[in-house]
Amino acid sequence: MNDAHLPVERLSIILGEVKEVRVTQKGPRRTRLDVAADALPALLELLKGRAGFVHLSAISCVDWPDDAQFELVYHLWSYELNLLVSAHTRIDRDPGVYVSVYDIYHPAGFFERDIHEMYGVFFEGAPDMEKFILTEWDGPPPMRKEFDSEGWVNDHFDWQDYRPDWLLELEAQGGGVMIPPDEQRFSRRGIEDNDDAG
Amino acid sequence: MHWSELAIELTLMPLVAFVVGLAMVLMMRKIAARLQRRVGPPLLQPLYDIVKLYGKRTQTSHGMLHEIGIVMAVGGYVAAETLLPVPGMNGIAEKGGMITLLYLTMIPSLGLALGVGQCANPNGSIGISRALTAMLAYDIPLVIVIAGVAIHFGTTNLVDVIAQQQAGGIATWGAVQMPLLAIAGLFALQGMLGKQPFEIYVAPAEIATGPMVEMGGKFLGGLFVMQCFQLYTASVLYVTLFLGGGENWIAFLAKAFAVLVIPMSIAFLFPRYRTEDMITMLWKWPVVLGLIGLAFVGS
Amino acid sequence: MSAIDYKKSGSILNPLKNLSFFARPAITEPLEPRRASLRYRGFHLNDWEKCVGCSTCQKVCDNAAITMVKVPELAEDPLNGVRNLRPAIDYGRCCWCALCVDLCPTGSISLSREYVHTCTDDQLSSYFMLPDPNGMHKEFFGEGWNKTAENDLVDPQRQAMNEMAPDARIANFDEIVAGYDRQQAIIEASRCVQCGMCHDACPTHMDAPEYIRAIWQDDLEEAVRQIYNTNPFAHTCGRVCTHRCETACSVGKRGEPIAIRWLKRYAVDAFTPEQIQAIVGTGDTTPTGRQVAIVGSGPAGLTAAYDLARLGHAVTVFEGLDRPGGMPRYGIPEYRLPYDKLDADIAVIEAMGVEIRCNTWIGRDITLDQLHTDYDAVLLGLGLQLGRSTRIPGSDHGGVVKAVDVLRDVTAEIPETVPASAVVIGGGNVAMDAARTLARLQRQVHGAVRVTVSALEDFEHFLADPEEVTEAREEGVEILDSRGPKACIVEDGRLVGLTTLKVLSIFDEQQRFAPKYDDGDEQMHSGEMVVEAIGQMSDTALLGEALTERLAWQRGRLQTDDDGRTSEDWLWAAGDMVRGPDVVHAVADGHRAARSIHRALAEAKMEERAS
Amino acid sequence: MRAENYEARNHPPSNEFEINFGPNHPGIEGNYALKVKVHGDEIVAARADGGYLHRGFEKLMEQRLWIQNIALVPRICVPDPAPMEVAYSMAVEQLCGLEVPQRAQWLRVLLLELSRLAAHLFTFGGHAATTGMYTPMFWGVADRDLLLDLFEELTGGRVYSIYNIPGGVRRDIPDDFLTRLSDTLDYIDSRLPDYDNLLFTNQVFVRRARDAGPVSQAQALDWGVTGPNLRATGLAFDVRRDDPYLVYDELEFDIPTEQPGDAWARTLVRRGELLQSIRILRQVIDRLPDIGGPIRAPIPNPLAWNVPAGEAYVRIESSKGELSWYVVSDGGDKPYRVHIRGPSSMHAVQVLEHLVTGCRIEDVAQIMFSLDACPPEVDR
Amino acid sequence: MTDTEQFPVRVEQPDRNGGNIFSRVFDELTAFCRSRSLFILHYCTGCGAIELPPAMTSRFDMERLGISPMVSPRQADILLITGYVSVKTLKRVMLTYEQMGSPKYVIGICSCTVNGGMYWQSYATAKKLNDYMPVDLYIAGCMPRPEAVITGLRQLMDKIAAGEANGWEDYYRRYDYYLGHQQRLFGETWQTPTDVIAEARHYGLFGPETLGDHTRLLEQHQAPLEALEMQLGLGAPDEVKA
Repeated sequence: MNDAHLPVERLSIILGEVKEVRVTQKGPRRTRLDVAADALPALLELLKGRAGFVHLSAISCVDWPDDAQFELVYHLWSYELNLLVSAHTRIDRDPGVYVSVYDIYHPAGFFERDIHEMYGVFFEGAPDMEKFILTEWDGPPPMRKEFDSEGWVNDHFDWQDYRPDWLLELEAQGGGVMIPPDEQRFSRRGIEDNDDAG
Repeated sequence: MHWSELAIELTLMPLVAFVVGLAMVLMMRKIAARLQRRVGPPLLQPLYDIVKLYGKRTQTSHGMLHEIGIVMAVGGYVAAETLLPVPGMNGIAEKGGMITLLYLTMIPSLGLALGVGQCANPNGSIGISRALTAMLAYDIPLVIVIAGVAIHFGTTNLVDVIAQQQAGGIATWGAVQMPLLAIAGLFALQGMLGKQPFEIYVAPAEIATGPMVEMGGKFLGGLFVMQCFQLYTASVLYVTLFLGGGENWIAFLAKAFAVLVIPMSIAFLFPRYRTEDMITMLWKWPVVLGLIGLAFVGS
Repeated sequence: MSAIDYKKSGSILNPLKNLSFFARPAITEPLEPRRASLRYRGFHLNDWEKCVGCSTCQKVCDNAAITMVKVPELAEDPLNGVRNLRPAIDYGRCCWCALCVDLCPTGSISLSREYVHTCTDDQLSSYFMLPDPNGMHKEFFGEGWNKTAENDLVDPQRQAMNEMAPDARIANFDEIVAGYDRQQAIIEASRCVQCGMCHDACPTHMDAPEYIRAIWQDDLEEAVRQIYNTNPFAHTCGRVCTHRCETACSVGKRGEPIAIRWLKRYAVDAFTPEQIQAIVGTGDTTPTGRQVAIVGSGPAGLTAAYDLARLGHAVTVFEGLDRPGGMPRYGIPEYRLPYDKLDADIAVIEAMGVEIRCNTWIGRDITLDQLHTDYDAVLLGLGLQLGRSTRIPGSDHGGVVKAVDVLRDVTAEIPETVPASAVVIGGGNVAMDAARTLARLQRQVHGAVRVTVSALEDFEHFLADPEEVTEAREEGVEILDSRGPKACIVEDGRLVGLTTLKVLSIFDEQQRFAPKYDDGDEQMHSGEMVVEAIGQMSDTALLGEALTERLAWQRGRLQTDDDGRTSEDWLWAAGDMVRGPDVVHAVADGHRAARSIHRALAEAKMEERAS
Repeated sequence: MRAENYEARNHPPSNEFEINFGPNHPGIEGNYALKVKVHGDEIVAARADGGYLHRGFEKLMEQRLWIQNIALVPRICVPDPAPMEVAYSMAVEQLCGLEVPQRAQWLRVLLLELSRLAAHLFTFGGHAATTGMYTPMFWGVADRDLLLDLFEELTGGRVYSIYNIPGGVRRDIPDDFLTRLSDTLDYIDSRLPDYDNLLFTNQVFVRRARDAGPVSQAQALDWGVTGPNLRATGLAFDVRRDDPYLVYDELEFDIPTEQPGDAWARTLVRRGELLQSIRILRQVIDRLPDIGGPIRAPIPNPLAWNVPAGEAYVRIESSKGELSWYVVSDGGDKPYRVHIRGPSSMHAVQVLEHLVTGCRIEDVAQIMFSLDACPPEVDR
Repeated sequence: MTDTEQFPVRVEQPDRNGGNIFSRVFDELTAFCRSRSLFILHYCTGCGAIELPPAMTSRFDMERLGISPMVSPRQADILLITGYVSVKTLKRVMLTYEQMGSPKYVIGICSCTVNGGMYWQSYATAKKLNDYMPVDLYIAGCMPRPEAVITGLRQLMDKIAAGEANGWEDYYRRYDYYLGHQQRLFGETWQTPTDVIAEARHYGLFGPETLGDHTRLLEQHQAPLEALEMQLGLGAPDEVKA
């Protein structure tokens, strides 16, 4: 490697060899790559082999139901260049199958397993797709956007029914609970509107 | 000695042992508290624990052997107490002697092994195998030490041993006469009590308290009682062998407690060895010391 | 402290050094709980005096731990934004994050330094607690985490409104206030905590939280839809409303209230009347065959017309002057309410199918009886177009005029000689309007402003809005407080000024109007014109004597039932003549009257069918 | 009789036991399980089993407003909560382009280092306890409690400080806080010889910890190990220095490393970090009074706060290793997606399984504690 | 199922008013000792557990009240539920609870044990602890400070000494209720190795609500107990993938 180049330049030289990758500089140490799903493993291999990106920091999955896609983000760190590269790729939500990169990065084993149980994305070639966290969960993959956690909770649990003395007293006077907590929750606004519409 | 006197003695000796043992447990916990910079339990805490455990309404037994094991564990020590002379009471010490005592102190471990084996808990099994290994480890120096003492005093009768030591004051104490053996004896004592660094068979973080893991209610209570006896036995045995026994109750108790301070203080300042390290440790230094001591004694 | 070498195997004796701890004391704390730190986040406290029940705490709590509970013994005051609701906390949910404290608009809620609460299963109701200033167990442990300037998440500053500088605005009648741009409006809308106090305080109960939120989301169509739910005079109200909502606003309890009026203005200004009409639709267009006559095309009349037209009734509005709009057009100066904006409001209303006949004086061009016979219902929506007189000596001089007349003439572009100097009697907004209008005319004609306002009230109890006073001053108007008019001085038939006396008190012990003056403190304010702006009344001559006799009156105002129906079952009245001068009240009144008329017409129809 | 923790009676006679190490086991850090197959004393197979502390944070955060999440985030890693708050706040700031005032950045460093100090004191105690020495646990937790007193004073909460919000911190330091901080640091300093005597130069402890669960540097890189565990293999990498955030580039501190990568090396690295944290805190004490200005950049009304669409990847050096947060906003008032990469998700699962296999049962707990695994961070 | 013949359970009904003076004194003594010696099960179910080490160690030293941590459920008297319990943990907690020897006490600390706490929307955690087992004492806080925990434990001690902490009896008396909630959460086929109904008969705590619809369901689904297969999943990866 030529030390005369700044890390970012060195990275761009390497990336220049790859076709169909869109590079966005997001910060002095952050680079975003967008790449097609079939080109990603090769890109990772190149980054690991040529640019010293030996550390797979994380694989994040983002669900985009409107596009019917999952976005997979591979965050790579190079201990040599002190650079973080986030490689983004998108796969179809249905059937939600992708190739494992365990052969290139062993930490992928954990993240792919996690994404599998949380999103239901299957990684072909992964050594272990068994559930880890949700071993006793038989519902849908919970992190998918269409899974309504609160709805599920309300179906499965009861809530405390408090009857403190002061409340009984107030009720006797004509007062009492006016606005239960559920009625004024900003975080649910959009969701409930949609429910009404639907 | 009249049989009724003997019967009273045989009843009283374990009873005394239990009460003193309770105080010893308390002392141990207080020493721990002191070193750990805290207050520690109230005075009657060991008693509360035992009464509570016996008062539990659920007594889950895992079968006959489970119960027999605990009875053996406690019973072994009860029998052992009658062989340990205390001021004013010799019990059947004259008839038993060191060798019998040595055997009796092994019974609890075996009983425990029986009982725990019945529980079928792998942690317990591992714990028991470790306990037996530990026994094997400390028994070698212990046997050497006891042999040394027996040779030195020319008898295995504990009453005689005490009498010989008390005859000439401190100068005739085993510890003064056989310092090396006394030191080796301390190692054996530490191992016998199963305190750190030799605490390998309870090991909560490794095998979840090993033999105790399936014990609840009176079974655990039995183990707590056993602990009282264990502390008492080990301490009094050491006092008898090396510190001249008890001239009177005050001296006796003072010595017994003082002896225990050493292992107890050490216990809270060290981690436990691995099993093989413990064996190496116990088979190396105390044995070497003991053998040298034995050589001195023999010569 | 030095590093330890990995290779060193340690010592067996070092740990024994710690036997020294036998000689060192224990560090155990006593059993009784210690006092928590000064900003500890313990159980909640709530100062019931400060709390207004706005439920902001409830909204920021996504643990859904807060329930709003009605406490009947507490007073409710919607006009000042006080509800008798108080938050109750569920400690089975709370996580003591204290966001409720940081976001409380009033600063009433805080966390205490108390942290011990235990209970058995059957006492579990004690986990649901109504915080008061005393603490959870009626013992005060001191305030812990409370509201300070550092952690206050309520932004007390509203977005600054761009206004024309005094120099730029004094010589013309251009609108002073520029209005918010998109960025400002979104930020201002984001300040809202959606408490709904504004909704409660607003005479017409506008859905302010909803349209503010829509503005924040940049969904202006939704905002306009929400606004038009309750107010077809959106352009007008967005400019000249008396904004009771802002008085009640809970953010205004400690800081500046949300600029609800300006936000409304921003939302409706974004659309042309045609677009607005498309957004709000035309309502139920099936004609009912009923006809309603409305006298007066002010806010009350036109609001009723809007509602009734959307319900399918045929509505005709009669206006005496040559342009519709009523008092907002003829009583409010153009720099506050440009005519094209008023026209926009009226255009939307007309688009609903309302017919407006201008230059039709009831009583002159057509009689009320005629309307009675021709229409199924008649609504009077008269403004207060007659000024009251001070009746002080000299007030009958031709140079002494009424403020309403001045304003009307300016709107109607009736040429008039502009006095080089003028004195305005009165301290209300009308006085300010007159003074500032005159100031503008003077500037245009004479190049210099010489207007004096003499008000009865002192500045602490001033009637006009503070910003009006400030702006008037900026424009060169001299404002004197606590001055009672004594006489208009006429010399040689020419009006030269007004003398005033220092006011000692305005009301007597019974709170009746009975001003007392200090005769020793007399001042002379020179002016070629004296404008009286001390109150208005409506011109009820059109009712005719017989009808006037039959109707009930109170203090010169027509008395109606709650819905605006008079004692005559065909006649309704709404607006200033019933409620006093205020656009938004008139709008509210218009809605009420329209509802009442619609109900009456529907009942009549039922009866017809039955018969 | 059937129970979770054991069942051997009905098994055919075999030398191999299967043991559930946890979730209810004192040798397990937190509520976590390791299923191991032992042959005699030796472990022949191991399988980590998590999810006992799963709360679905990533889902919960998608359901809550940006501001509401500040109460949620510290819960993700209970023993070391501060880095979670800071990382989340930094991510939101990146998305919004908020400039955090200098003073707030220094206060964050103060919080982070205090938290690291507390976490390490806790870890030493835990590690010692797995080897049967309980006194360091009693001391360590008690001394950590003094730090918690400082947290309480500064933030109003002992453990969950909820001190950071996007834009800065919630409160400035109280009067005389720096004096008390300095006193506490002096006290901890004065206690370090005791810890050295008791633990770090204890022959028995050294003997147990040395060679337990060794990781080579190549393995560490291969398995994605970070933090003290990586530095114990000889790679001097620290996010604070190599991917600096806050004001760490203005601070002087060393990065302690060791070569062998076993439990003893990890312990020594942590001991070194403890000293470095004290050093950093002393610099903060010196510098903080001179740094004026606000403690918080203004943020919109939290109830109506749409964070611009975008993504942010924030990395922080927590006491366990590299903590990263990936936060995606779709321009709404709630996060669109939050992914938390707890450092322990590497060394508490795959690495632990690897290290435990082949070792003896007595070292399982020690390896787990020496890796400083934090199960809630794995389960999220 | 516990084979009650294999695991005999000693039944002694405390009779506070009757009996001779010695048995009364003995009962009082037992109650007193019970209150003075409490073993807490060392099980960190949730985040509140982080405040237990301080409570147990030097600064707040629980041992001065006779409270110490214990490792296995058989040894313990107190099941301390430290905050939220995930559904996965709750299963273990139920097994643990049923294995503990009576009298046993359950303490729910933190908000989460009462009404779901801040994780009330979470699909992964149980919300109301007292749906699944009787709870003797709650300590409020998120999480409660060590002092609060200690205060709570002292109150529990008083209650035990006064013979009031009898929540565990409720589990037998209303087993159907608790089982119903467990089945709702864990599925109809949920069963534990302990034969609670038989134990209830043994303790003389069998009541009208011990049996019900849910216990009938349990009997329908009850499978003979087998050794728990260890699911290492190391041998058959293909099976796992499918």
